[in-house]
This record gives sequence, structure tokens and C-alpha cells, in this order.
Amino acid sequence: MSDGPITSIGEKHLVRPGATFREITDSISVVTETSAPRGWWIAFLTAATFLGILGAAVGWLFWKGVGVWGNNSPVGWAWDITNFVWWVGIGHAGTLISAVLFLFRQKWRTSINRFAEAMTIFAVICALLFPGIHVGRVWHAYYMFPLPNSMSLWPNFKSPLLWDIFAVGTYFTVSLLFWYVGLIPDLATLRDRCTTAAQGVRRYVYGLFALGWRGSNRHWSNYERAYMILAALSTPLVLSVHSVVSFDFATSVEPGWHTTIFPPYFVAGAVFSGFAMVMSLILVARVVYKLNDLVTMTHIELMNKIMLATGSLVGYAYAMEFFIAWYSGNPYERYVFVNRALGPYSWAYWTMISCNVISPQFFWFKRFRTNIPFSFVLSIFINIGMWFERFVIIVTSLHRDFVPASWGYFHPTAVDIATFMGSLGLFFTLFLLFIRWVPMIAIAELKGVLPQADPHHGEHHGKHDKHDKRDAPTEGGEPAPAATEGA
Amino acid sequence: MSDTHNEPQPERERRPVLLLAEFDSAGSVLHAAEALRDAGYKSFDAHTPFPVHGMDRAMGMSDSRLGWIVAAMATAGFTTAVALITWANHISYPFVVGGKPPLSIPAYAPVTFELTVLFSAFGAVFGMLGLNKLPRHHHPVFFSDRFRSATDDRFFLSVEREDPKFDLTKTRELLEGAKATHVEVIEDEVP
Amino acid sequence: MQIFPRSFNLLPAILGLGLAVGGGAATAGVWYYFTPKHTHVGYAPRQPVPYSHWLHAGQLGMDCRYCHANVERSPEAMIPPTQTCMNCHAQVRLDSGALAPVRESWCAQFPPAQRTDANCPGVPAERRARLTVAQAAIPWVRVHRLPDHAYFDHSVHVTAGVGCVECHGRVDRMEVVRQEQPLSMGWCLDCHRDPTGRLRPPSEVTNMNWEPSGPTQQARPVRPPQTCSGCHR
Amino acid sequence: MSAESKTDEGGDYRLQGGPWASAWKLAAGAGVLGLGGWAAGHSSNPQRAAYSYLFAFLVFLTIGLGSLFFVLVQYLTSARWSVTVRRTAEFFMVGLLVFAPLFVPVVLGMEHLYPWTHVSAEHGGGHESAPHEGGHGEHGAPAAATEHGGGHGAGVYSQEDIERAVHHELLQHKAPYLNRNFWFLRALIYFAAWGLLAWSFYRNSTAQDGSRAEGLTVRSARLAPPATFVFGLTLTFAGVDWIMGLDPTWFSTIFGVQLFSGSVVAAMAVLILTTLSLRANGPLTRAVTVEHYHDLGKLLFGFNCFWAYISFSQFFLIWYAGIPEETTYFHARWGDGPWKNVSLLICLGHFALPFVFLMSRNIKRRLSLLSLGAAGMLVMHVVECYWAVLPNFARNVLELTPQDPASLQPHWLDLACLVGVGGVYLAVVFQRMTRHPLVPIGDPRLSRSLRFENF
Repeated sequence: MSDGPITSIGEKHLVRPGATFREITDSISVVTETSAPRGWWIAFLTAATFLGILGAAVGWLFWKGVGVWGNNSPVGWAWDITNFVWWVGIGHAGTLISAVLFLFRQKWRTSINRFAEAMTIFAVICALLFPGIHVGRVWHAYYMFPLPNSMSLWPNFKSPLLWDIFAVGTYFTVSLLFWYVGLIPDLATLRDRCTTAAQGVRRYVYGLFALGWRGSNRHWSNYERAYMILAALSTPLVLSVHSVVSFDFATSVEPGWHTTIFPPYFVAGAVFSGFAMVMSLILVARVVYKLNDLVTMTHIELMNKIMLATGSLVGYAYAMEFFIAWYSGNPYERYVFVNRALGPYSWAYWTMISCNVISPQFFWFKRFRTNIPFSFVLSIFINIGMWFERFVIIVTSLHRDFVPASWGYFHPTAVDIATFMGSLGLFFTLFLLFIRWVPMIAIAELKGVLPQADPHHGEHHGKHDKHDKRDAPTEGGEPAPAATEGA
Repeated sequence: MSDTHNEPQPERERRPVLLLAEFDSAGSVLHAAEALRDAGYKSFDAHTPFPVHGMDRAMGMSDSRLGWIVAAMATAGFTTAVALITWANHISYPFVVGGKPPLSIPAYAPVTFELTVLFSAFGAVFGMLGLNKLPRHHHPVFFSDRFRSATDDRFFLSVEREDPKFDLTKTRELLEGAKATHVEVIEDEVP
Repeated sequence: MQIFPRSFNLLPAILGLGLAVGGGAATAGVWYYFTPKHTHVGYAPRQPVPYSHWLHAGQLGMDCRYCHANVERSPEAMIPPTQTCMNCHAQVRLDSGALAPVRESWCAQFPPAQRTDANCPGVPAERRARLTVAQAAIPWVRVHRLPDHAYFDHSVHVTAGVGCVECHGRVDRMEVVRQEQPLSMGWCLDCHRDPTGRLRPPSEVTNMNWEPSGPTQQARPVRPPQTCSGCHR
Repeated sequence: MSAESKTDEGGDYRLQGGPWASAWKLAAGAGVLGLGGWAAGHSSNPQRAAYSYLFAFLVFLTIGLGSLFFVLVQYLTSARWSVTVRRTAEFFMVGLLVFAPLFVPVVLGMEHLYPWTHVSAEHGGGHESAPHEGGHGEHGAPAAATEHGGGHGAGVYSQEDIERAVHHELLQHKAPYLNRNFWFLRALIYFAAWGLLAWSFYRNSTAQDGSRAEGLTVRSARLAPPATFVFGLTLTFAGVDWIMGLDPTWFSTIFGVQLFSGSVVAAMAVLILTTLSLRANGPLTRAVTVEHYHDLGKLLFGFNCFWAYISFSQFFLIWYAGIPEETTYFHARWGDGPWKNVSLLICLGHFALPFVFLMSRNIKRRLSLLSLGAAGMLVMHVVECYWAVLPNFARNVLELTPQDPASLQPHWLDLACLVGVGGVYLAVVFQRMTRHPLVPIGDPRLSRSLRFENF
């Protein structure tokens, strides 16, 4: 079944040729079994400090009320919703890598999907923080759920904000399930590697969460079906989530918010920023934990290509918005877009354009796609640019409303900034804990793409008759093993 | 199952419950499974670090029924969402917001979609666990010390005592003939 | 290597059962204990003066509006001023210790120089000098309290024919006033959605004993608002 | 690697006589007949002929563009499974070349199709340009009559007058884009781009049949990313120019994406149906298997969901915001008139039914059922194109409200144009099939595609 990659047309090995199952188990598991390197501790303490800042900022918000933020008429939404959309967007790459690339049989995903899924979960946690605190009165958060209450009041199912709750809540739940289902076999691996009595606690904890997994083929059969169904569910889900987030804006009649391209444009932007974040994180982890054999240049190059594609899609959406703003003949619409480019927030607009549209264009060239420091810097730029995209959409549309008398300019307060920095702290704290204690690369899946995972490996070598059982339906389950990109 | 585990219970008899054969490659375990299937065994299982392509057919298994569970849950999610929205915004508290009548079908779409997906995902995960009878933290195969490499780089076949063709010597011979590198008998208390 | 004992295989069943029981208990608990039905109903604070509605409104048959005089004209039903009490208690039960705060409140409004026997009936002379102006207000404790974001207008309800008893219960039987109804939004909405059975002729609004006889006579067509801005203005 | 691929391509994969070898002649005959019908209609009822023709043009142009996209994606993702069906898509792709000449009737009818053609860019204010060619007295495009006062009460501006004045001003504003010269220039660019792309990929692929040069795969893979860029932009603006321009006051930023999604659905349906038929009649029998159809079925299903998502997004945002200048599009297609039924048919037939039907793995693997699904999608694609174009006929030409039952009146010209454009296009496609093997026999990934199995 599987042959090596066809190198003459540019296909490459995804894992170092000759890698054994044992090597893969060892190289990934060892990270969770040995004490953390100093770099981990430095990063963790830094992240935890920022997490503390988040606690302080949010505590102060609860104590004083939402007035501690810079939001004010006419900019009633600012950093809170910007951060929310930014974080949700970052989550999307995880699902894209785990689900969409799985369905499209892009086997290169196996080295990075666990990583990206974890990132999704933590990013969505950070995102969920903001709707939770954005009114400053957290004890009313239950208003967002359809619970019977003494007010006889139900949430308004015609409100995009409620759709957000359902969309992001579902997204978080499904991502968590997806991640956990993928983890079960690997947790069993970690469980079975605990041999000495000193590892008793580890054994119990990993054993508990491994649910008694014993690699049974009768289990694998249902497991793989479940995994595929989850992937198939996550794919439309990931589209829906950022589409629903975009509805927060696009269902309104606010110039600059109400354009029909918002749903796919937001999704493209989300995937774009998500890949940038995966790239930033994985490049660091690759250096710190020496994962060069598992996360190869092929992965980096492919991710850069996806960033180029999604960045261009975002550029397409910017262009269409601008074109239609003019073409519509609607003076308000036109004003908003001219104001974005030339008005008081033009600095933000041009930051966005240069980070999101111009900078990924470097990835047309292989020299830049395969340059690690360059990729790292650019991924940071993209993250910044995508934050500014949400800022530009939200703040520049609001700061000039229909009544010129109420025009204003938004200034963030220290609490705004601390909350945002703190959410980064929350994200990285969780992420570092994940790296430390959970296999950061899907062990079982990676083994499945090695050449020797194919039961016919080294048997017939292309001589068996391919055509006789063509039309017999194959029975469920196994990924065609091929340790190469593309399928 | 309900016995207390800590105190030794000498009156309980330990009997062979499993034959566990070890293999060193995906190919050999696949062929051994085919051999068992062809010999008419039913209650046996393969244990592999990753799903082995073609093993379902080699073991003569039927297709997973998970899809039906998910379909049922999807229907349940869809119905729940439609009922919830209709009840909340059309029957319990009919309400005109933003010029939209209480019964606004297009506005149903987002939440209905999300709940359908949510329920389906629950169906997929918990259905999978249910079909697999997991979590099951205690299992006879874990009595084997060699079995720990089933999640690393070794491949196992286990034949259960319940199988009508189970026979300590004949089955062992069959497994050893199918290139098993090691065969052991797992004993357990039989209630 | 067998890590977990055999009994551990009961884990899923226990988890499922625990989730069902625990979740059910938590839901039921929140459902009841976190609502105004539990937190508000039955609230009967001690008042600075043990004023008895049972005596005044019940036994003596005083009309609600004698004290809560603005109820038909204003959003607030009004806590009566000391003046209202003193209309009678300048003569009646001047020796009652329980009424001392009322008499002192009346006295305290006068500058010390004017605290004469006529102005301060029933207040001993040595008390009169020590009274401060602040004591002119009797610190009545409010029993029925709506949140600030809920706008409620007594006059609208009373003139539409909502009897006092509908919201405040049989005040004429209360020695100490207590909150009878939850005053939650759902409770308001119950009536706003279908007020017919709860309306009476405006002349009978303060009648605690009124029973409907025949079709209800409405003062005017009543269509209570159910929109947000009806109450949250 | 190449040694191995040579062992695999055993079959010749060429059409050896049979119905497919002469199909192009049949198609060409039908095309000539249909275009003759259009010509007759053009002289008797030029307005209807213009709209019917644009509808048919849209139906087949989108199939060609969708096929181009399919080919691009195979190179973008270095796909292996699809190599055996790629050539069939390439035939439909190279058929794009014929749309430039097929565009002539659209140009001939543009006076009737596009109301902006009656507004001159040069003159500001309320002036309208002199009619360009032929008699336009009867069409009364919305922008045509500010000076008549609309025929209602002297001296008072009626609502209609105001609307027309606003309309006219809007078109004045858009004149830098919506003017003849630029419009022609853009059309030229689109056709040049599509022709160039289609021909490059086609030539690379067919040249490989003989040379087996793996460098050609690399070359196509290099060309694919920029080609996708060009493809996206040209498709979008062609949609804006030719379809959105039917109602020049209406606008939607998602329109290009919507057109794109429908194109891919149509192309996937055509690909499934064609390969199934080729398989039944000859050379693809062993090359394209159930496994490939399973994947093609997934793509059909997936892209149809994408189509539904995009179409719903467009509808939903316009419905929710309820801004009059946008809702006109759906008023014309929903309202309470006959088009509402077509809209409902599209909701049901283009999304709900195929969604349930094509979801099942078994149906995607049962070829008779899959072909039923694909045929249904193709029919709904035709309905959708009709739905996109013809309401503007009622509005621009007949000046009917959407509620008027006469706003939906099928015409024999619809069918004639469908046969005409389709015949010519398919003649080119089928003729290409007789010239080259039906499988890219030189492709280095072919052997993997032949052995491909789903999981």
C-alpha cells in the first residue's frame, strides 16, 4: 500500500526514515517523565505571573464594575469583544488541523494535531472568559443559558449573542471531547510505561484517565468510527462558530459591520490566526524539546502555505468589502471604509493590512517558507495583525456613529491592557501544563503513519493484484498508512 | 464483580481465562488473526498500539454500529433545539425583538445546528465508550506483565475461555504456528 | 500489570448514578433556594414601632388609604408621616411605651425652644431636650422592595383595579407585616399576561374581603405591558 | 518510482468507438439547433432571448469553472486518490475556451440585461443618455424616465419619481465601474485568464501522457497557487459584472463566493455522472472505482454543504438586517409570488434532500444511488441559475412586482438556449475526449490512485 514519497515531484518524508515504534513512544513520552527543563520553568513562572495579573484585573472589574474599562459611548464594545473574537479565532486552527485535514487525509497533521487541539481548548477557555466578564457582573452570567427561572424569562433566541453562547459552548465541549478521545490510547501508553513503585501516582492518574484502554481491535473499530464522526462534526462546527461570531456584527445595520461576506471571511481569518499561533508555539517547543524528527521542515512549510492561502482569503475579503462599499453607493458605508484607511485609526488599519495581507505574501517563496526564524517572526506579526483586524472592525465602526455629535476616540485603560495580557498568561499557563504532563504529539496516530504500520509492509511490494477486490467495500476503520504528505 | 479486593480470598479458584500471544509486527498479528478466524474462533481480540489496517476483516468483525447511535442523537439534538426555541420564544414568552416575529424560522438555524452537533458528539463519544464497555479499569489481560508493550511496539492476540473452540493446547499450538513470539496463559478468579 | 482492583469496574455506574443524583439535587436546590420564593417570602422585619396592621386595618377597619394616602396618585404608596399617627395618638394611648418613638419623632421636629407640652404630648421633659432633628424620622424598615431596575407604579395598578391584597396579602390579619408574594419577575408576568381574574372595581381596591360576584367590572380596558420597557425603563 | 508507475498504467484508457466516441457530433448538432432557436428568439423577442441565454450561459460556464477549480485543488494538495478522475475534469475545464465566442449573444442582449447601460457616465445630474442602438422605447428600464414625472399627478413628485431619481444617481455613481468600455475590457480579461489557465493545465497534463515527464506535474503544481488567485478574482468579478449587474442597485460582498460554491457543486455532479457513464461504456471501468466515487460523493456532499452555508449566510444577514436596498434581491425571489415556490424548491432540493440523501456512506458507495444524487444536484444547479437570472427579467423588462403570477413564466427560449450553449460546450468537451486517454497515464501518482482505498 504505502511506498515512499515520490521525491522527484517534491514529496517528502514526514517522519525521519527508519524511525521505529519504540523511538516514537520514547521521544514523546520522555517529556512527561523527566523533570522540566529550566526554560519550561522560566516560561511557566512568567505565564503564571500574567495569570495573577488577570486575576487582579478581573477581580478589580468585579469589584468596581465595567467602568474600569475604556468602553464608553460611542465605543461600547472594545477590547473585551476584540479579545473574545481573537481568542476564538485562534482556536480554529486546532479543529482545522485535527478534523478537516483528517477528513482530507492530510497525514502530515499527525505531528501537530494534538498540539493544535490543546491550543484550541485553551484559546476557547480564554475566549469564554470575556463573555463571562464583559458586563462586569459575573453573577448574572446564568442569564445566558436557557434555564427555567423566577423571571419567567428565556434567552432571546433571535439574538446573535445567544447564538455565540451555544456556538462557542458547543465548540468548547466538542473540542474537549475530540482531544480527550484522541488522548485515550496515549494515556494508556504513559500508564504502561510506569514500572517502578515510585511512579505509583502517575500510574493511577494516567490509568484512571486511560479508562482501561487495552488497544483492543474491537475497541479500535468503534474508536476510529467515533474519531471520524467527531471530525465530520467538527468541520461544519468550526465553520459555524466563527460565522456565528461574525453574526454578532453582521446582523446589525452598523456600517462596516453589516456585510454578507463576514461569515466566511471570519472563518478564513480565524484559521489564519490559529495557524500563526500553532506555528509560534510549535517552533518554540521544537527547539526546547528537540522534536526536529517529528515536526519537520515539511510541516512548517505546509503550515506556511496554509497561512499564505488564508491570508490571501482575508485579503480578498478586505478588498471585496472596500469594493462593495464603493459600489453600493451607500455614503455611510463608503465613509466607514475611507475612515478606516485615512481616519484617526488609520494606524491600526495599516498595521492590520501590513501584518495580515502583505507579510504572508513572503510565503510565496520557498526560501521564506522554510526559514524558521523568519516563520516565527511572521507568525507573531500575523497574530498581532489579526488582533488588530478585530480591533479595526469593532472600534473604527463604532467610533463614528450616525450622529456626529457623539463621535469619539477609544482609549484603553490599564485594566483593559492587564486583562488582555492576563488572558495570554492564562493561555500559556494551561499550555505549559499541557506540554509538561500530556503527550504533546499523538503517539498512536504517528505510529499509524510509519511504513511498518502497514501489515503488508515489505511483503508484496507492488506486485499484488490491485484490481480484483476493487469493488468490494472495505470495512471500517483503518487509515491507509503512508508516511508521506498528501493522499 | 462486587467482591472486596483487598483481602485475599483463597476460596476463590484461579482458572485460565485467556491465552495471550505476542507478535512483533503488524503483519504477523494480522495473519494470526486471519488464522484464528479461519479456524472458527469467535471470542478473540487483537491488541495493537495503533489500529492495524485490515484487522477488522481479518477478525471477521461486522461494521461498527456507532453511526446509528449518532444519528439518533443528532435527531434528538435537532428536536430538542426546535422544541426549546419554539417553547421559549413562541409559546412561553412570545416576544417581538428587532422587528422579528416570535416564530422566525431563519433565526432557529444557529442554535439548532449547534445543539444537533453537540448531541451528536455526545452520541459519538459516549456511544463509543458504551459499545466498547469502557471505562473498564480492571481486565484479565492486565495480569500479564508483557502486555504493557501493547501500547508501545508489540502486538497481541487474546483468545477467551468463552470461545467454544478454546483449548489450552490446541489454541496455543495454533498461535505458535502463526509466528507468535511468546504465548502465555492468563489466570483469573472465576466467580 | 493490574493497576486497579476489580471493583473499579463499577466506576462508570457509580459516576452515572452520582451525576444523576447530585445533578438532580443541585438543580432542585437552586430551583427553590435561589429564588425570591425562598429568599424573600416571609420577610417580616422588626419595626421600630410595633405597629399592628391587624389592629388598625383589621379590627379598627381603617382604610389603607388613610395612611398610604398617595397610592392612587403616585408611583409610591408612601409610608405615612408621623403626622398621620399623631392624628390619633396625640390623644390615644399617650402612656404607651411602644409608641414613644412616634411621640419623640413628632417632638423632634420642633426646635428645642418650641418643645412645649402642646407640641410634645406624652414626651417627658428630660427626653425633649435630648432629641435631635434626626430622630424626627422614624426608621421604618421597608418590607416590599423591588430592584432598582424594575419600575413599579402603585397608582397605575390601583386605578386599574388591582387590589392591595393581590400583592400584599391579608395585611389586615398581620400583627407584623410580612412579604406574602415573591414579587419576582415571573410572578409579575403571571398577572400581566392574564390580569382578568385579579381585577376588581376600583371602589373595592382596598377591601380585603372582596369576593368577585358576577362578571368583573373593570374600570377601564386593561392591557398590561409585557415588553421589556414596560418595567425596565 | 517511475518504473513502478509504468507497470500500473497497463490499460490504454482511450475511447474505442462506442457512443462516447461520437457523442461530440450529437452535442454539436444539438448546439447548432439550440443556437438557431436563440437566433430566432433574438429577432422576435430580444429581451427574453437575452435573459434565457444568460441563464444557459451561466449554467455551463459555472460547470467549466468548477472543473477548473477541481483540477487546481488536485495540484494544490498534491492529491493522489483523484488522479484517475482528474482527466475527465480537465476535459470539462478545457471546454472553458469556447465561452468567449459563446459570450457574443450576451453582448448582443446587454441593453436588455443591464439597466446601467442606459445611464451615461459623462453626464451628471438627471440626464440620461440617448439610447445606443435599436429601439428601447418599450423596455422602460427603471433608470429611464425622470423627466416624465412618472405619469402621476402634475407638479408633485411621486414616490416612484423619487425612487427613480435615486436609482439614477446610484447608477451615475457606479458609472466608473459599470460602463461599456470597462465592462468589455473586464470580460476580455476573464476569458483570457480562464482560457490561459485551462489551456496550461490541460497541455501540461496531456503532454505528460506521452513524455511521462514528472517535471510537468511539478510545473502544474507551481502554477496552481497563483492560478487559484487569478481564478478567485476573475470568477468573483465575472459574477459581479454579469449576474449581480442585472440589478445594479443591489450588492452583496459574498456574491462571488456564492457563485463559486455553486460552481463546484455543479462540477462535482457532472464529474460523477460523466465518469460513471464513461465507466459503463468503456475505458474507465478499472480505473475509477467505488473508492473514488466514495470520495467524489464526499466532495459533492461537502461542497453542497458549503454552498448551503454561503447561500444561507447571504440570505440570513440580509433578512436579519432588513435594509431595503439589500432586501430587494430576496423580495424578487421570495415575496409572496410564484418565485417563492422556486426558492422553497431550492431550499429543499438543493440542500435539505441531498443533505440527508448524500450523508450516508452506503449511498455514496452505491453507484446507482450516487448517480441519482448527482443528477438531482445538477438539476438543482440549473434551477438555481434560473432563479438567479430570470427574476430580473420580470423586474427589468416586464416591470412586474414579484407578487405578479406572470413574473415567473417559463419560455421555450430557456430550453433552446440551454440546449444551444450546452450542446456547443459539450461538443468541445466530448471532442477532446476522443483525442486523449481518459486517464492521465503519465502522472507519477497514477499507480497510487489506482490502488486507492477509502477508510
